[in-house]
Amino acid sequence: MKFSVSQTAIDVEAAKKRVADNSCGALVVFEGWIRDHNEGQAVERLEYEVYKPVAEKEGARIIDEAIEKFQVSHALCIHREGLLELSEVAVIVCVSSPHRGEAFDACRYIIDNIKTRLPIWKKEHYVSGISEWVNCEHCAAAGHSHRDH
Amino acid sequence: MKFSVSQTAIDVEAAKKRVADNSCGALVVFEGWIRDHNEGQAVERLEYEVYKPVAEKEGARIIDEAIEKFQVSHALCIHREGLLELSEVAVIVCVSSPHRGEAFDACRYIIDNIKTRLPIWKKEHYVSGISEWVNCEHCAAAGHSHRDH
Amino acid sequence: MKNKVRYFALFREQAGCDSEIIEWQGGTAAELFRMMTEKHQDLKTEAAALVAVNDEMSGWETPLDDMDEVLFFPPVAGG
Amino acid sequence: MKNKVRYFALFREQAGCDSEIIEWQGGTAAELFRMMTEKHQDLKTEAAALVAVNDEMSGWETPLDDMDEVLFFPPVAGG
Repeated sequence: MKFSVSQTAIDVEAAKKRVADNSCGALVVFEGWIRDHNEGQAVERLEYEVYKPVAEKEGARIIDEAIEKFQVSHALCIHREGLLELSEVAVIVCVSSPHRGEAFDACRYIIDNIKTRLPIWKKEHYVSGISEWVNCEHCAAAGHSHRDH
Repeated sequence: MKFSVSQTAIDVEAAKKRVADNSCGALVVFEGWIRDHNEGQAVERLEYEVYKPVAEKEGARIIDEAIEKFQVSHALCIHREGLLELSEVAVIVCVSSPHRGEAFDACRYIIDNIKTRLPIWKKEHYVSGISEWVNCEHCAAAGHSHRDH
Repeated sequence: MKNKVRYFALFREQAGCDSEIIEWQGGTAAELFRMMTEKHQDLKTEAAALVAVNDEMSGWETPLDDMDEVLFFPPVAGG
Repeated sequence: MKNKVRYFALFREQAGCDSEIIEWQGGTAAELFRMMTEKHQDLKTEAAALVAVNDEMSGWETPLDDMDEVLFFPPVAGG
């Protein structure tokens, strides 16, 4: 599966092997890590809620779009769900292609769209004890001052 | 060392650990692999010649430029020298930062400049028995039809 | 007509339930959501909210059919 | 004046040697290279060639000093 949701730690090496190809000269990997702060608050851990039936379909669609648009050889994305601790990998995107320009463009296209189109929600648990649903990408799109993660 | 030259296989996991940071939400990794073909010729293996005294100095400079220009947290690059077999990792760039946009931009800046500014030369050994020094990046810069690798 | 409505993440907390069956005169997903914000005081319209119908992404202005399952997604934040 | 000249990769093969000591009237790196192409029939000017002096990247039009070590780099191809 080009896009999948995982309840356990993402095996980055296994993911890279799935896009390996002797005809490819370039691999670009994006890993999203759980940061220890957001919007000025100290983060303790994080929880992802994923609505899989739609996320899986739409995730596969995004990857097909990237392959078609940038003509890369292979691409995949794995997203975690459930409770994650600091510095865990929340999401990984791997793209391989003969040349590097397309691999960079496709990798960025995939992560940008994964973050804005899939039914995935992030609840941050702060050191202060408070927890909060996060939706910064959209604040950003609406012109607020939050930056992309 | 932010830029180093390695005579043995690059340990990608160890490289990633060196840029890991709890304050970073994004890791972008570029790996350059030895392709099985170039300019229509079947490649058997590849040889990198590196003039280290200048490559190391100029490589560190490129990484400092990227950190400064894109304000990323950590960046490094390791380049192989000597004889490499198909599908081996020839070069790796790792960049971590709080947000992903800068990490993508810095990673690309580094690999683009590593390929054009460092005294590193690639000799391809073809299945046909012929071997040849490769300089496609510059052909591309000069407007020829070769594409970036 | 009848529609099953499902709420996710923030919307689930605001509505105070996972899902419910609504009998109404019919209309678009936007109209149904507006009706639900009247029913559930805490449920708030969000510009970046998304809607899916029968597990396919859809548009707020698409008219719903009887028995469609309507999924209300608050602003997403993957990655 | 005297300069040590070093050749790399393709240039080393074309010049048929790693390095040599040149005694000449002095000038820029470009002038020295041109002189070397006359000495070594197979050594060819390359638009994308680079030059370093005493292990620092330099420019073709920078005047050389006596005893500078001049490194001629054919078009590079890292990565």
